[in-house]
Amino acid sequence: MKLIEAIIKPFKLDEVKDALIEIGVQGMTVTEVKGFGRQKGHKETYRGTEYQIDFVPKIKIEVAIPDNLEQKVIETVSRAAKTGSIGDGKIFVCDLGSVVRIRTGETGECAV
Amino acid sequence: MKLIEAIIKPFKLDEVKDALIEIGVQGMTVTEVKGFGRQKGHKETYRGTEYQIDFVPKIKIEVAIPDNLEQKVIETVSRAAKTGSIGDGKIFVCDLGSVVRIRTGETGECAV
Amino acid sequence: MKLIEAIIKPFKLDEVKDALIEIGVQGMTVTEVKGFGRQKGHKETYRGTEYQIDFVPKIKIEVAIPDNLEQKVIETVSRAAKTGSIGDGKIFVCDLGSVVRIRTGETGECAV
Amino acid sequence: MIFRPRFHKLFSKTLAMFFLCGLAVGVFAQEAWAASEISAGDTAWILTSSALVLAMTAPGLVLFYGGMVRGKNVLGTMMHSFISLCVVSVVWVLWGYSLAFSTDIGGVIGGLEWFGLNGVGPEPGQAAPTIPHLAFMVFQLMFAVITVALITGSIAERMKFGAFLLFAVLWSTFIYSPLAHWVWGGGWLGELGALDFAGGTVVHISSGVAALVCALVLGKRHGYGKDTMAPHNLPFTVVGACLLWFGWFGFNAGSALAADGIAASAFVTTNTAAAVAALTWMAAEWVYRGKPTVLGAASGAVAGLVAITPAAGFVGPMSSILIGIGAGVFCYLAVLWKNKLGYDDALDVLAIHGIGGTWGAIATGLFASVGGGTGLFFGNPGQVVTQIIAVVATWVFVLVGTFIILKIVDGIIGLRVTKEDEVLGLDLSQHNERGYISS
Amino acid sequence: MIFRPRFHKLFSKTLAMFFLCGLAVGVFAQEAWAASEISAGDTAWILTSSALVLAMTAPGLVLFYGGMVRGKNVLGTMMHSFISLCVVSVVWVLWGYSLAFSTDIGGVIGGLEWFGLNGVGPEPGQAAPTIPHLAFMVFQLMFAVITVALITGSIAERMKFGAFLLFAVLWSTFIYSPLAHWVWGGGWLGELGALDFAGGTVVHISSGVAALVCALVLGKRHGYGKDTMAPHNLPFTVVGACLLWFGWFGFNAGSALAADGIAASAFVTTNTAAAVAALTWMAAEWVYRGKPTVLGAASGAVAGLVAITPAAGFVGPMSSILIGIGAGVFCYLAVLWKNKLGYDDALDVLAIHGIGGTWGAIATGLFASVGGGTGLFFGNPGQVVTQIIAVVATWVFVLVGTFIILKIVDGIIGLRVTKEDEVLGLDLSQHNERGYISS
Amino acid sequence: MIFRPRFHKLFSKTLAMFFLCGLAVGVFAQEAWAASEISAGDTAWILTSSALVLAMTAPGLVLFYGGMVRGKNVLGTMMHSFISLCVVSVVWVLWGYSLAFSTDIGGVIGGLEWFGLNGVGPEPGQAAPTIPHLAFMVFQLMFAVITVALITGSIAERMKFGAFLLFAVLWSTFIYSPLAHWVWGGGWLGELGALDFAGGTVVHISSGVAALVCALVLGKRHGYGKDTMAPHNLPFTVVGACLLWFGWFGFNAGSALAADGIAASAFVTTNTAAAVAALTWMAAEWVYRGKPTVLGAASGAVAGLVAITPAAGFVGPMSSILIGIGAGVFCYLAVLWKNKLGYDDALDVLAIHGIGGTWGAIATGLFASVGGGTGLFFGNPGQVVTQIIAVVATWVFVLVGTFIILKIVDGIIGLRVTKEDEVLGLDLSQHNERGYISS
Ligand SMILES: Nc1ncnc2c1ncn2[C@@H]1O[C@H](COP(=O)(O)OP(=O)(O)O)[C@@H](O)[C@H]1O
Ligand SMILES: Nc1ncnc2c1ncn2[C@@H]1O[C@H](COP(=O)(O)OP(=O)(O)O)[C@@H](O)[C@H]1O
Ligand SMILES: Nc1ncnc2c1ncn2[C@@H]1O[C@H](COP(=O)(O)OP(=O)(O)O)[C@@H](O)[C@H]1O
Repeated sequence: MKLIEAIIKPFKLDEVKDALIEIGVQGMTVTEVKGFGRQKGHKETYRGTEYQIDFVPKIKIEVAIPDNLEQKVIETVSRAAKTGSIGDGKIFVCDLGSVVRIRTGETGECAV
Repeated sequence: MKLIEAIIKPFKLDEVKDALIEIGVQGMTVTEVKGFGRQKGHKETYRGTEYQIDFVPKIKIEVAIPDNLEQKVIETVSRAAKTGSIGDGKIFVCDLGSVVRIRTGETGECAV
Repeated sequence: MKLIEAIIKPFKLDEVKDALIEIGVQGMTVTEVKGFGRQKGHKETYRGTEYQIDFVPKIKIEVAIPDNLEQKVIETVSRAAKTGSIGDGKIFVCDLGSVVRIRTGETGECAV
Repeated sequence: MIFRPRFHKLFSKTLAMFFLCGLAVGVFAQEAWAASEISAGDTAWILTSSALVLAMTAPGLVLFYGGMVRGKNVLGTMMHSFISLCVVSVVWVLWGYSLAFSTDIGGVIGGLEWFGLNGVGPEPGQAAPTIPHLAFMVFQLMFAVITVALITGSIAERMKFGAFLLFAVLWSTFIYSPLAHWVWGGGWLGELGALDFAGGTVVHISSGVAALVCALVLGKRHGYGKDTMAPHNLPFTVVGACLLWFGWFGFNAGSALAADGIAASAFVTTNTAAAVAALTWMAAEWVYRGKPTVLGAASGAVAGLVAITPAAGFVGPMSSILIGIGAGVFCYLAVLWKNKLGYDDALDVLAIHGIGGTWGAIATGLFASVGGGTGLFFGNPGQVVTQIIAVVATWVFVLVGTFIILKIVDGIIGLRVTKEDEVLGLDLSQHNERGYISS
Repeated sequence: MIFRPRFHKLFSKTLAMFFLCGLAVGVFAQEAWAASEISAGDTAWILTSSALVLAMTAPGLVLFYGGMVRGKNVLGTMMHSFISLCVVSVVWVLWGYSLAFSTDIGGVIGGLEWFGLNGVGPEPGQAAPTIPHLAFMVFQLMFAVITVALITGSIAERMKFGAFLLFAVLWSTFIYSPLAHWVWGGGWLGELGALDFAGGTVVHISSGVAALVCALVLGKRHGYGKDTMAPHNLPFTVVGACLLWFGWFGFNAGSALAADGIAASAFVTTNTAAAVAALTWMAAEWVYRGKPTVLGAASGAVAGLVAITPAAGFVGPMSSILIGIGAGVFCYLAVLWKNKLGYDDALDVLAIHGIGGTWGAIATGLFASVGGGTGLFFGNPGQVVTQIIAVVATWVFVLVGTFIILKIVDGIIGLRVTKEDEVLGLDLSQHNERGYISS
Repeated sequence: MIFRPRFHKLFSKTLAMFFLCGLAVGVFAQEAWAASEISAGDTAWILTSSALVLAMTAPGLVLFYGGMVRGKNVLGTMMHSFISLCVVSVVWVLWGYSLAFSTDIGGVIGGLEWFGLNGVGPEPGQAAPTIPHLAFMVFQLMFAVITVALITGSIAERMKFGAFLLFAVLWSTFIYSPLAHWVWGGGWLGELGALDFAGGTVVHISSGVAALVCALVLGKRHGYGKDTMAPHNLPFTVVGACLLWFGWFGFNAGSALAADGIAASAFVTTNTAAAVAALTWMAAEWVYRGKPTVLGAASGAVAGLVAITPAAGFVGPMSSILIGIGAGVFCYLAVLWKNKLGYDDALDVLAIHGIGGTWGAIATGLFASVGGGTGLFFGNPGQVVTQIIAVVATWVFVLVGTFIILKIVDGIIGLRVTKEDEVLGLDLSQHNERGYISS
């Protein structure tokens, strides 16, 4: 099994979620994060002081999937999260040793 | 070493933490996340508009452990986090290449 | 490729970020988390009730890097995040199966 | 605007109903509007004071209580105060004011001749000869409102919304109106000579004791004593305390029913007692817990305001310092007792309003020296006895009455939300809303 | 303090400018300060009321609207109300008051003889013989302010800040001042006998209709109907509603221009209508959607306050109950219509102020019975006709006038921010600031 | 209620103490309560104004300052204002009022004959013949309170709580009371003819200069100039600014000490200057930084309110526009200077109150034309000189006096928290509390 972690633009969350559901993904976990990268941040001004803010709000999606879905999920996320402008984000893929569904105790692919 | 990631119901955090301490886990990191899964979300209404909210507040716990604790930790979390109703969450296990304790520079199992 | 995950003290974020940029890291993702470990938490009092709060605010930094940078990044983070007092945090290293830059579709080392 | 059929029908039905009701009002209205000797200055002050007392409930209590609960219950808790304002406003103009202030029946209750404010007009009434009767009525309305709103601190985070609505109607009618009548409306406690300048017994003891009964009957919140139930937004609570302080000038100085020396004196004692009690509570905590807390100072200020309420126009400024010290000490101790006794009066209504009000009522019997009152230390020991009678009568009446009302509401609707709804939070389970949305 | 050269120059230039301006003021000032028969009580009440009406805009609307938008637009939205206060305050003292209240020209507008408040001094004016003319002026100023601020609910989350500033100046000058003149300044609607106690047409219909035009001309927010656009901080909105209620006593009871029985009566009808409308809206939602919402109750209260505004001093308390019920029903329906019709009046200004004001203006013609007004149900059917004329005239004038002004502003500055700026949020894109910083 | 032994003892001891104190009060009380010629209208206005000025500190400053610090210091900062209210309220009724307003000693200070408000009763005093002496006293109390609270903006995020308490007592006693005496209590500056309508020197210059000294003596916050120290909750700050504006009507128009034409005039100049200064600051920033900020507009409004304070009842509305422009420009420049000079006046008390107050005091000498004052532009150049003397005297006295007080407090308690406590935040380190709890 794989754990796919995607960093995307916040306003793309609904689109990505819907696209994943369509290809049969049944669960995911979402975190509010701040990203730093090629996309430059912005300036803020408070009472005469200027601050350069390097971190941009992003959303991190984590999805555990059976190995055979890997390519499909990557493609789907890529398509749904893409705006073509800088800061669209990244997808990272890790191996998952095992997965457990707490409620039932099921493990392995049927637990994702 | 392993990195165990558990998604649980927020009000179970204290129970899970205490259970982990009991079996000798000495540290963990906790993140507020939102989950999407079989547990359906809820409806919200604002000034005549209804919104279906699919994401449910969850807690993500990350624990780095030596390999030999893997089964014990999984069992402990499963037991402590279980309510038996839908939405109890998942446990994911990854391999950890290495671990460093920043303060001392220790690495490996003694650093977790 | 590797995914380096570092848990650090919040007020060290700027220092760590600057140090990583200096060694050529071009992106990272940051999450607000709460940590539990040897650093004891604190007491809070509300209307005559005392609460022991075990969780301390921490920052989690995630950086995807090519394998050859692993040691450098670990050293850099360790140095920049260190205060020498308890609670300085941990660094975890995972293997990354693959990386995709969403905007361009690039994969592998050139995508990090 | 396009009227779609469905709404259109509703619209025309509603309109028809209005015409009928309107005609009825037009035909039967007998609201006399005579000229009369009104003091513009006094009227300005009482209207201002009425607005100030409204601000105590909304947004004062809305913020004070709203900040003290967990985030998942913020709206439900704010709603309790807000809807108390709405419900009691209607009850009061329909029958509450009449029950409290129209012609006395046997010393215990007023009649119904002012039902629907019939006969209550812009000319001065008996109670306050220099202001419009309606101004006096609405000033009293604000007191009726806040008393019910105060109780909601004890039922926080677990009561069914519908049950609370029914409770508010019944409690206001059967507990508040009689009590107000006893003390201010020509009833037996006023006759007896009990002193209550601005509502120590009527407002604070009554809400505090009702809160105790509610806490006992409803039972503890799920997870009480185990989970962290710390306030989710103390800045709200601090701001709420500030607004309570601000509005309390209307409450106490407005109770002079004139813009005169008594009003000024009540204004000063109010401010002084609040300041002293805040410092006292803070100091007590500093000694007992090692740190002075902000919530402690805010709570102390409210306790001081409660305690000075019955005494405000009857005591001098130096006495108000002693009353403030007492409020800080006794109410802080009462909070500690609660933790030992273990009932779950979530936001400490008994400790602050019940105990603070009791202390204030008795202190009035000790320190009264001006404005027509004379207390123990000024040569009239009998006043303390009268005050104690008033306190005991109020405790007993409210204890029993509130218990009966809760049992009735429980029978009809049920008092508590389900455990799942409680864990989910009242905002979502009762109102389909969340307080804060971050993205 | 070290004066660095660069600032030093700026400083001395500014100073020099001040001397010149100051001299000019000194030489030409002809502000007469005569003694006159002022009632301290009435003056106290109108000054208090002016402060209360200010509190409706800031912080009332600031919070009410600020809480209802998404977090990334909180400051931009709060700024709309706040800057309306600043801009209209200046416009009003320079020419707005004169246009509205100085000598009538043909029934449609005042002259410019009170430009810069020339001749408006501490002695009583014609409009209110017992208070300083300046007090009347500033009370009216607060009405001019809030009317513009109310409109901003419909342009939320997408209008260019600069464009709004220009819009505020033009709209206040060319729409508000004439309207105020028509009804209160000696213009044709007042002459016709239209009743508007505190601004149902002038303030509420006008802002509501202007809001509709703004929503249509600006177009929908990006993502409207698709993205979640739920309020980011409902506690703010609830507190804002409370402050609106609090300040509305100044608005309505202050419109008696004296601290008398009419003021007290208006105070009571205001409170009653607000309470009833909150309960009605909540009940309607409970029936229609299954849950009573907190935002619904708060919205209902505001709708009730709007509807009672033109009627406040003309109707009895029982009539105010019916007006409140109507407000709750009609305004809630209007919100539902909006969702069906699909225009994006972001914070429902038309539904609450436009429809609520229209209902209130007509209801005044139905229920008026005191304070010099007589409505249909009290034997004067003609009043309803007059009220309908006033309503229609206001709708038409504001519809057309606002459209023209928007087109002018669009031509000069452009109305909408770019899509990127809208997605980023107004706080960052227009003001370089964020509302909340968590670390 | 079960009385456990331990508390029981405490309880009975406390009670015994009360009896003794109470008797003392009873025996020695000589509070005379004579009838007198009070104007209800004026009294209504001054009581209302006193409440309004309280609202400036709490919740006005509580929110204005509380929103501007980092989240970990929100409670500590709010507490500074709140506890200033408590501490100074007690100091003022015990000895502060007497030192400021009882019989003059050598032009520099009052005596102690009104210690504990002895002799200060419901009858009118000398200073204000138409209102109760106690009303005048409590109105002045609110000024003493806010002056101390204003200073806390400069010590934010790093001062020990205990040290601040001691500082507040000393500063109020040894700096504020004398200054108030000099200008309003029969002291030398009033004799000299210095004009200060509502506290430009007494309140604003004094707090601003004290803030500068505090900033210099305490030193910079850890991380200053490196870390982001942006406001954590600007909505709070905006709401705070609104409440300051609202309350300032009591501050300035209340300073007429009557509900008359002067009050109305001061009301108008106050509103106008605030509006103009907000627009000016915003415009300056727009030009200089490219974007108009919300914090800038809010800051500008406060600067305008500060600058008009000494002038409010002495100038006409057109002059108030010029005063507002000056306030916007000078105070904005002063903020920029701070950044260049590098001292850490955290929330810009000097820039806004010190510089704004100084400009206002001098501007009063330029533009005074009504209410008994005549300035340079109206033919009396001497007034400017007098004003400058008043300004310089205030600066020097406060600079030196505050420095000495800080050194004393430093010696006894120590001024600053440890670096760890500062990094952790004042909320946890000083009060064991957190402002916001998310779960
Ligand atoms: N090496 C990296 N490690 C972890 N996260 C990264 C890395 N590079 C980029 N990111 C995340 O991806 C987001 C987008 O990256 P950015 O460089 O701004 O745009 P793009 O991917 O279009 O070049 C960043 O905000 C950050 O959250
Ligand atoms: N495939 C997945 N990848 C990542 N997180 C998941 C996945 N499936 C479930 N989760 C997380 O687990 C939580 C519980 O899952 P859910 O399907 O609602 O209940 P259950 O595990 O009881 O069937 C979700 O809210 C989500 O946070
Ligand atoms: N085994 C672990 N798994 C996950 N996170 C950990 C683990 N141990 C420590 N941490 C994280 O590292 C932080 C610092 O650890 P702590 O034990 O307090 O200090 P130190 O590393 O200096 O001994 C913790 O707050 C927690 O977030």
